[in-house]
Amino acid sequence: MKTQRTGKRKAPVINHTHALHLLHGMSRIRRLEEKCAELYSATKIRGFLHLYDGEEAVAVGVLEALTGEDAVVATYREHAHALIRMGSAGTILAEMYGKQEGCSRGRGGSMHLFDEKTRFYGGNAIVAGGLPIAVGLALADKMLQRPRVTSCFFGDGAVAEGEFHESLNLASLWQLPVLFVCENNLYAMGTALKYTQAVEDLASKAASYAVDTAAVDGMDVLAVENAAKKATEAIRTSGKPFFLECRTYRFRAHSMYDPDLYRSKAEIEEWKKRCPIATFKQKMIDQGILSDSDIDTIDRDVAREIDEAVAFAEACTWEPLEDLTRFVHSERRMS
Amino acid sequence: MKTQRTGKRKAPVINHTHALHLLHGMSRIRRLEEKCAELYSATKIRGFLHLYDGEEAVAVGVLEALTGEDAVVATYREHAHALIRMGSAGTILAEMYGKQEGCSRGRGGSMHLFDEKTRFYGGNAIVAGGLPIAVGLALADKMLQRPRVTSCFFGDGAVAEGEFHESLNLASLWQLPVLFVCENNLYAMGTALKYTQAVEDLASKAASYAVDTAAVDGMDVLAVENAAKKATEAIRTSGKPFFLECRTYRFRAHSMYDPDLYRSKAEIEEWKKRCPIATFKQKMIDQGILSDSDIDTIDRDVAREIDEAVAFAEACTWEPLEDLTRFVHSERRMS
Amino acid sequence: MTNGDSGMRTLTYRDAVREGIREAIQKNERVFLMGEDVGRYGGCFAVSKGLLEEFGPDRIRDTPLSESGFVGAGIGAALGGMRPIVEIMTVNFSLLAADQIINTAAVYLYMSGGQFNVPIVIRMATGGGRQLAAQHSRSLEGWYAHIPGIKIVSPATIEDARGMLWTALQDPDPVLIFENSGLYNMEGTLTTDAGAVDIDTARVCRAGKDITIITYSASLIKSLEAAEILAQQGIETEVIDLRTLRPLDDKTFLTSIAKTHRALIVDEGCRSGSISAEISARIMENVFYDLDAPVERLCSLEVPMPYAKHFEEAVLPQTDKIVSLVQKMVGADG
Amino acid sequence: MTNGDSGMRTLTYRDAVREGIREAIQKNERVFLMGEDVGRYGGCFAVSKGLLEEFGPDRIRDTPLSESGFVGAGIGAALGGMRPIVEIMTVNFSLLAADQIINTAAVYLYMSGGQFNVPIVIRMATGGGRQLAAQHSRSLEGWYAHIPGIKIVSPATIEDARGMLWTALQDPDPVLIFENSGLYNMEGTLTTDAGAVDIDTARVCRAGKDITIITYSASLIKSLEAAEILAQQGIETEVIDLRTLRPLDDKTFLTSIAKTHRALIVDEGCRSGSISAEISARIMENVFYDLDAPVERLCSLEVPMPYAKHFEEAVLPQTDKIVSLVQKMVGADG
Ligand SMILES: Cc1ncc(C[n+]2csc(CCOP(=O)(O)OP(=O)(O)O)c2C)c(N)n1
Ligand SMILES: Cc1ncc(C[n+]2csc(CCOP(=O)(O)OP(=O)(O)O)c2C)c(N)n1
Ligand SMILES: [Mg+2]
Ligand SMILES: [Mg+2]
Repeated sequence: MKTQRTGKRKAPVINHTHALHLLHGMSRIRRLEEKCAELYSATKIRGFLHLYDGEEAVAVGVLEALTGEDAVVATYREHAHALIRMGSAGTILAEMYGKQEGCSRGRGGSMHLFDEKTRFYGGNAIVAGGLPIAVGLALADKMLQRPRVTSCFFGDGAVAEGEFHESLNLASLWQLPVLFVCENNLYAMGTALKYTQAVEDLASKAASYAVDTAAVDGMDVLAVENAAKKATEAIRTSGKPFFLECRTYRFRAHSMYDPDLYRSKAEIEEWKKRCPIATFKQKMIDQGILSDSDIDTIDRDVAREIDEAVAFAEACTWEPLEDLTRFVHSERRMS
Repeated sequence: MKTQRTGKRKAPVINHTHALHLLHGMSRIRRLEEKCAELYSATKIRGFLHLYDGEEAVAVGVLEALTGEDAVVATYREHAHALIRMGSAGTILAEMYGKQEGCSRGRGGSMHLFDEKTRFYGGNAIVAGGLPIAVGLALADKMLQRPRVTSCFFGDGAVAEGEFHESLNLASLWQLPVLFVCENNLYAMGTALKYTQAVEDLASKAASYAVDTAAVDGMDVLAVENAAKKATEAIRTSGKPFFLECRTYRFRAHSMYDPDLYRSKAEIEEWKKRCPIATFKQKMIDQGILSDSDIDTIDRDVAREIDEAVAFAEACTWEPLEDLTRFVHSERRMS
Repeated sequence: MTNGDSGMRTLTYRDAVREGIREAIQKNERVFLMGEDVGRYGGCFAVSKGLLEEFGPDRIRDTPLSESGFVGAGIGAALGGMRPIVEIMTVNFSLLAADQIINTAAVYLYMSGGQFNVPIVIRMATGGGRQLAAQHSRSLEGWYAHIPGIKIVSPATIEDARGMLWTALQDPDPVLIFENSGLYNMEGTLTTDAGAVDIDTARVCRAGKDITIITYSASLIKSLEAAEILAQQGIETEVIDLRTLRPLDDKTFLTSIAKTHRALIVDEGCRSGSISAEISARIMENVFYDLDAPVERLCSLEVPMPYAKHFEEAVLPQTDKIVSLVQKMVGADG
Repeated sequence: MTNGDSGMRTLTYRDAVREGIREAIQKNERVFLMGEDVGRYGGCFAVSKGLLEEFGPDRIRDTPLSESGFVGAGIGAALGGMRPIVEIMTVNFSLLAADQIINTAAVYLYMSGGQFNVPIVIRMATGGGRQLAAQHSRSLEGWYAHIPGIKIVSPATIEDARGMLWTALQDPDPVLIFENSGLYNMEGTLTTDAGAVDIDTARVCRAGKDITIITYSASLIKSLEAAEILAQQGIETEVIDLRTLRPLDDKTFLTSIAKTHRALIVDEGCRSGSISAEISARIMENVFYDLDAPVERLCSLEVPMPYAKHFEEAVLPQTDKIVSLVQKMVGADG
């Protein structure tokens, strides 16, 4: 049972296309979240809204290591994962509008984005509730001998829940191909990690379940991608679970209800200096891999994509009331 | 965060009185359990009955390290703990008879023995359900600045439950004086430890909660007493929790319903050779600390005690039906 | 029933449940059983005895004590295309998995706008009467029936114990099967070709014109005993086995009451907020003007279950109480 | 009510709950508040804002996300002589602690033959209406009311939000307080000396002779609005706030129905198996012959809560639905 520390490893040089691709992914997420915040203030989006600003490198880096056959189980802070996985922002925004063209037919909202086609199992608003589900998805793959990985994202706060303990033990005991991705942004709502964990080194916990583990700088997309690829390769060869801790930070409040008074402005500013998008841009330019015009193009494309998505959501329609009770139960019997 | 391995340590020589005392305690337990089995076949005792034969050294050794001020939280396999703590077998047997003079007024039965006077918090039939309770009792002591230890007994099976994880983290995070005693008898009902835990070394799990830990030979009463005293001293000085794994074995089936087909007769026989009572007797005789007549006296005393307890239980009475709803709620308001 | 003819055989409720499981595993390679002690121990009620030897540890899967974890894993496996039968030893321990059952299994299909159905079957023992005291004696099947998105069934007969499982496995959505532990030793006969049964309708088990007893599970047995006794006194009781608690088949009992004009509900759940209350309310709402007397309920007393035998017997509905209550009700004129 | 006189002041339901907590902590050194984000964050609904600064981290104790663990720890602390107020953010997450609440807190006193009472107060937010979808919108207070051994209260007014806590803390046994999250911003007036209130009785909030509406929590506000509208149409509605869901104060609503002969129950819980069913059943059992029309229920539709606003509004009981249902019922002649 080994522990890698890949955070410090110097990022490998990458080619132009891949650099564009990663930056594009992170920029799309940032733009989507900015738009969501706007639309929330405009009361187009309601309910809870949890934004991902600052954590983009985690979703982009990890999902880069998955195939279309693999599965994704995420939390209520899942716009980024949904966007990267599903490709289009339109049905995601339509969902937050509550329209029937939304990716969950308007029944789920921001916290419950789903997509069967891309095996995106959503959007779970019960902290740690997704972990046992991921274990079960991987169990099905193992029993049906499908060579797939199930990725499961959760926060540092989830680690204290009993379901974390039960799920890691089950996945290891039964040797199931689950990639546990802990998005450690140091806070569970307003409660800092030091107030929730007797042992703050989360990666080290995997040891007591005999699960291989790695901790990575979650602000460095290349480091995350690299660690995730190593992890998924390990899972694909061993069939065993892997625990990947991504050390990151959320730039915004926990949700739109959060006055964000439990952490200092200075701390937030410090972390913003490590913005995964800005630092990656800079690094790629310094290394001559990307040019200013590349970046302008990306920004333009992304702005257009999100504007079109908003236009799409606006144009979508409200499901008629008579359909309210559809999908409490399935409409077809089982084959 | 240190791990002692005290199982192998050579038992210290002890004096005659103490040897008598320990042997007496273990013998009383054995005799009580034998009697319970008899009474169950005679249908005097009903419901579930979980006996402790083989594990006597654990209850006797650990409880030896507690003061009258300390608290005990146990499981459904708690006759031994209740007997040692409460002193008399009469109200325990009366409880199993379902009589109103029973230590739980006949409302609890074998799995729910309670005694306020000796801070015996029972008798919990939900596996791992007692751990959070113990954490809370210790929290109250800490907040009220009472120098007490709360001991919490649970089995190897309980370690897989989420409540184990949540409780160890809370106790360590808040630095609470809890002695977690894992009675590792290698089986949870019919499921061997290797089928329930990815990591079978239970003591090692305490590390991921920064809880000090020790593993001890649970068949050796002196080793257990010794380890428990070290643990309680550590708790009393540091105020922090301690995890003590006692490696033991149950000689009988899980309960009276269990055909006991999941383990080999040979394995059971092997363990019976390590009977905590027989081995201790032999050791004390070899070391010239106890004589055959000491042992005869103990056996006679114990036989008499349990016979008197049965007579007491037989003589006890049935609570009238009109009292059935008493104690659903308290009869007095709070002061 | 006689057991003379070759088409019939005698077996216990326990055997019937086991047969249902065995057949399901044989018929569909995606079906498997998972739970605490289902394998090497043979099931805490010996329901799965022998199945591990027959099907191996993958399909008869022993789990650690992790109710929330393995129920959630069952949900995930169902989402992944398997047909898990998850056994929770008893309903009492299902409270540790309540979040997965209620916050996940019951809502997944709806939250995902119809994309992800959860074809899981969760079996658990329920009920009191065995002197197991407060933490091991609850009857919460009627309580779970409050939750939209799940189906609740409760077999009271050998036939249903044998046949409900397969139908539940055909259901695309979560089905909870509650087996009253007091019934496992009950013997009965079954045709050799007995198979799946519907889980949508209640059944009139005994016809009568004077009063309708609406019940299910272990209380059905007591109600039929009572009906027998009452018949000797000239009181003709119609007895209905609900079979499924969610969704409730109102039609069957409403039709019966339109005929008998009186109804008694017998339910092992604690009285307040039990399924019997829902049934009474529906009768009120639908056939109020047909009633000759108020609907009555016989439920468990509202106490944590005591250990002492005489106390526990007093808590649970019993045949003699049913008899005297019916006598009183039929005496009362509308 | 006017706010003119010096003895009255205006505050929100949220402020009232906070005042109750502050007073309890000041009055009894054994009282403390524990839960997720109650301290540094100030409470997920800002109920405990400022209390950490006032009382420090021991008595305003932030917990990890471990619902079962810290609810159990609250039970243990209560057994150890403290008077914990345990906050579970919302009833939805209480399902993770259901085992500790139901299998431990509710039964400890009875199982121990009266030796160990558990003076714990568990507060949680409940209810829908904020577009939080299926996992964050349940109203399960009526569902918990099925469990013997616990008391369930649900303040609907500023006065009760302020005064129920202290009374609950005086209770030697577990009390669950359900605060509908839609009420936190509600403003109202309170006398400066407002304090503890009883938690044993229901209250007639508005007198009327034509029909009785039995309700509680957020539905009380809607029911009173409806009564106002109905009054303009000459229909006099008596409105009863149950306040406590377990044990139910039957007397108050039975007495009212003996006068009005008609009853409507308004409840945010999903219809089947809701507390409204229990109330309907008790009315049937006690005042059947006083009824001029069947008792009706207005509850939430039986679906997991949808996110879309127009859907969610259709799921929940609304003022206009109450009005039209009452019109229909009063129109109907007995
Ligand atoms: C079981 C449960 N308890 C409490 C909540 C309320 N809640 C929502 S998010 C959150 C904090 C979770 O923090 P973390 O796991 O670190 O994820 P992050 O929000 O930081 O991404 C809490 C307490 C919940 N949704 N589920
Ligand atoms: C939460 C819960 N799940 C299941 C059970 C049924 N059960 C009772 S004892 C037991 C085995 C517990 O094994 P262990 O913790 O090792 O204690 P031991 O019986 O070996 O002393 C099980 C599964 C229970 N009582 N509680
Ligand atoms: Mg976090
Ligand atoms: Mg064991």
